[in-house]
Amino acid sequence: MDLSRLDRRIIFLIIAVVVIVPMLFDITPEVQITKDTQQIFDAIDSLNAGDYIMVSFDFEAASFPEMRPLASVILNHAFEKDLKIVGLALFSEGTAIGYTLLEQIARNYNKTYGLDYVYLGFRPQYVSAILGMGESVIKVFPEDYLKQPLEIYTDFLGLDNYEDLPLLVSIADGSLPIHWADYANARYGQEVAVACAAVMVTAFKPYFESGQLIGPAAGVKGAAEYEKLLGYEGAAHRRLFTQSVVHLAIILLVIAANISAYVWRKK
Amino acid sequence: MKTRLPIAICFIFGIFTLLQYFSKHPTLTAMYAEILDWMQIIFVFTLLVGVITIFKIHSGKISRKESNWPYSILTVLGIVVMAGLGFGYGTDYGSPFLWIFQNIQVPMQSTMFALLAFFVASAAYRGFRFRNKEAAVLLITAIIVMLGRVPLGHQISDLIPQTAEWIIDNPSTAAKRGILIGIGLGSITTALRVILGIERSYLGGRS
Amino acid sequence: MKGFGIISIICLIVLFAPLLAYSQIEDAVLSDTPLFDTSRLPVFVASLLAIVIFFIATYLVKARAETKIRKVAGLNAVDEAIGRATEMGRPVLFTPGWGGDIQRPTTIAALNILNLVAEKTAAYNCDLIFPTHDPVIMSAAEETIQNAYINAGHPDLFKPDNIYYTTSSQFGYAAAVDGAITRIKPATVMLLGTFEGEALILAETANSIGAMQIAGTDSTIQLAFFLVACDYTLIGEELFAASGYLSGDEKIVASIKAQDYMKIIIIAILLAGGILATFNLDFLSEWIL
Amino acid sequence: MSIETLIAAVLTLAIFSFLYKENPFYRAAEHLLVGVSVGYYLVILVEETIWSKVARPLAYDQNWIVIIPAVLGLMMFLRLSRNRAYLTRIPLALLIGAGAGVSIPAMLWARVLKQMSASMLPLYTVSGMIVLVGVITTIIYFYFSREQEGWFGYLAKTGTYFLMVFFGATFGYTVMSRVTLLIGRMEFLLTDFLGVVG
Repeated sequence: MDLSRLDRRIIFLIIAVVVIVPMLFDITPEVQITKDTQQIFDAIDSLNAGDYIMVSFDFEAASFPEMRPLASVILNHAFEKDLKIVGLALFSEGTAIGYTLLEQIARNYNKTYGLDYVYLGFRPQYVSAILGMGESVIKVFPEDYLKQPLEIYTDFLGLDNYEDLPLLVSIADGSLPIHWADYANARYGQEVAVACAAVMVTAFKPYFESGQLIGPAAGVKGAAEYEKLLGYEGAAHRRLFTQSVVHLAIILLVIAANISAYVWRKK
Repeated sequence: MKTRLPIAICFIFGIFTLLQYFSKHPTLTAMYAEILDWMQIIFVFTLLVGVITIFKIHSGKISRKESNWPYSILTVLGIVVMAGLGFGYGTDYGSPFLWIFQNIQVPMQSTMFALLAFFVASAAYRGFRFRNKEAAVLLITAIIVMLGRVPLGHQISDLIPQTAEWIIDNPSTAAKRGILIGIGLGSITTALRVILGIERSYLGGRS
Repeated sequence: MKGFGIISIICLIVLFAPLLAYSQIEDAVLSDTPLFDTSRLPVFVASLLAIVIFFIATYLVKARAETKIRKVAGLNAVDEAIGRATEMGRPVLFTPGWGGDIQRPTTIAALNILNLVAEKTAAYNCDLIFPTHDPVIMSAAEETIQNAYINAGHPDLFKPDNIYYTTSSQFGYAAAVDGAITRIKPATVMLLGTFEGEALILAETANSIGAMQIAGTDSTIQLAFFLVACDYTLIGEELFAASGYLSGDEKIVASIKAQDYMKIIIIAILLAGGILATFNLDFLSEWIL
Repeated sequence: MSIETLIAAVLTLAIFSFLYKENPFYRAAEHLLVGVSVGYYLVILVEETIWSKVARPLAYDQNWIVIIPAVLGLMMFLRLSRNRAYLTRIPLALLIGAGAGVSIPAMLWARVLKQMSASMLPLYTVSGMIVLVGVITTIIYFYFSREQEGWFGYLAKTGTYFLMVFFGATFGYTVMSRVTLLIGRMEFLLTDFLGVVG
């Protein structure tokens, strides 16, 4: 049988099996920490309790599976360090997701809304939002996500603009970190760290090299490295095992197809 | 008149936005911002036209009982319910609009996106063949990078992730820059042809 | 030049309206800001150069009637693709991807190709289906296709219902186009424009029904997927050159020539920059940026 | 199991069923997704734009200028009429013209000048040399006025190899993100829906 002409549905079945089966086993591979992930970890780790940290949920709903472990490690780290988290979203689709996630993780640490964290919600036209917060956060977001005037959160009144903000983290599936670099960093000198989808790393590379962006923690591997730095093995670790198996399966499939096509041609 | 006026407007707005880039003058910047707002406003009105065409096509299917017409009811219902809830009860946290978005739209969207993993496998299976030297280069690079991005690569040899990194930083980046420069040049001349009215099939003229 | 006066008056009103809106900006700010932003001088010089080269190329092509350009495999396939669809009695499906809007030159380039494809489908009486995620692209495409059918002498064959807006959601669009491909079973699927994650979903679905796929995009990531999955792929700049190829129009060929002249200059500057950098002289690369 | 999980799981399976073949479940999910997402964007965009950029400026600021774009926008509705459809060319011309004007300097800067400047590296390093050769030969690959023969063809061929390395690397790199998305969906089905894992 010429394997190279296999029905695509058999390939699909193989992929489904190699995704599902490894998940049933609790195997966590050894992860080596890269300097990129170490960099963003150190940036957050060097902040002091009570410092503000802004977390921007810059992704769309469809890529949530990839962004969730990244968002979790960042928020876990920030709550653990007792930082004051200011959440916001620059994609309308990420808004509700960001809020839900923040609420969930805050509960684990017994943090209170308005005291330890706030969620500003969504603003369209990200360039003007990014630039606007350089002048005044409260002007861009007079109300938070829950439609309360921002002034009532007295613990957050110290945050006027980027000058009071030691670090901003953009959790992104697309090119928004570039806009943070071009507008918040270049114009206001804001430190911007990035946790992003694996596909975006090459696009951001020059910004990391020039120091305009910090990080990145990228994709499921970045999240797993971060988990290790935080001292636990969570969802990203488990996924990484499955991930390895799937990559290997695809490679083996390609090799099998090539050998089969070669043998078949000889006949 | 039917074609000349659109071409004149295209030219004037094109030249203005082109020249505005080179000035930080507040009046020009304000005019530019105003034009951007106009573009958004026109877009939203056009979206309404798009929604009307969807309604027309699907209600036509329903009334003519064309094949698959019951499915069209779902589309029409989806639009009406979402718009009704959104305009009627708001889009805030806890609203029914957001509930539908999170529990119906998002799962379907992310599942569509997840189909890609299957398609990546089938495309690789079919397309990665050792046909000639170019295809071999494509195949081998893909395999090295795929291995280098997961812990498995480290376990086989540290050389794999290092090679993957080197490939992405050097030859791959070089080709990407070459492609981007080409795209840049193509975009510029296409835009010039549009501004000068050489290319105008969408404005009613023969190109 | 009848009507020219009216046209200019309308244009002036339209353009100066925003100016009127902002005429009250503080005078002090106005007089303090220079008209020209010197930090953008390199881009200005480059733009000027590009425009001059564009006109020189147009003049040269006209004077010498020189229109020779090399063949591009993907473009020669367009005729074959429409012929195949006609033979099989099945439609051609053309979609410009989720990533673009009408402001993007890539979309314009795709519409130029659409224009030429539509003239051919009109001549052969073959159906042309055009789903899109952007209502404005839908409008422009309808205008384009309708004109093409009129120019081909078959205005009666034009079917406006075949050009439709699906949804602005990326994967809603992907689901709708996938559904259309599997139900209509077009003989040829043309994926030309700016694509993102949906690229491979559409290409593989088209392959599964045995359609011939011609793809072309300026999204560098998706190019890799198209190259592996599709029969023909226009890589980046080839998409922009396509309408010149297909139409053979002198003015469009001239702009392809202009691109080539610019490439010679770019290569020369790159070589010079590399040599200068070797001797630790960075002024060229620094001036450019 | 909550009703939310049940609905999401059924819809997830309906979309996955497309992998076997197009079927009524997928068709239903597809039509529902199109409808719901059109409704979603309609509400969000109308609130963001028509309310904040047209209605409010007119009602509160007496900013009459916004009538012009509103009229241009309304002209788009003529698309629905048979014999006045050509009037939609006017707003289209504004969008296309302004877009083309914006893109010329933007493309020159981001796609051409920035890329050029980044490629000017010292040639005594391996990467400097490779990057320069790669960029130049790739550009030569895209040169249209000359057949790819002789020495010129040799250079273009070198460009093709660079292109293939880029495509291979991008493919391999992107696989990671895509597989993660599938794992995420499968986790949802196995953990939240079936409760097998976790």
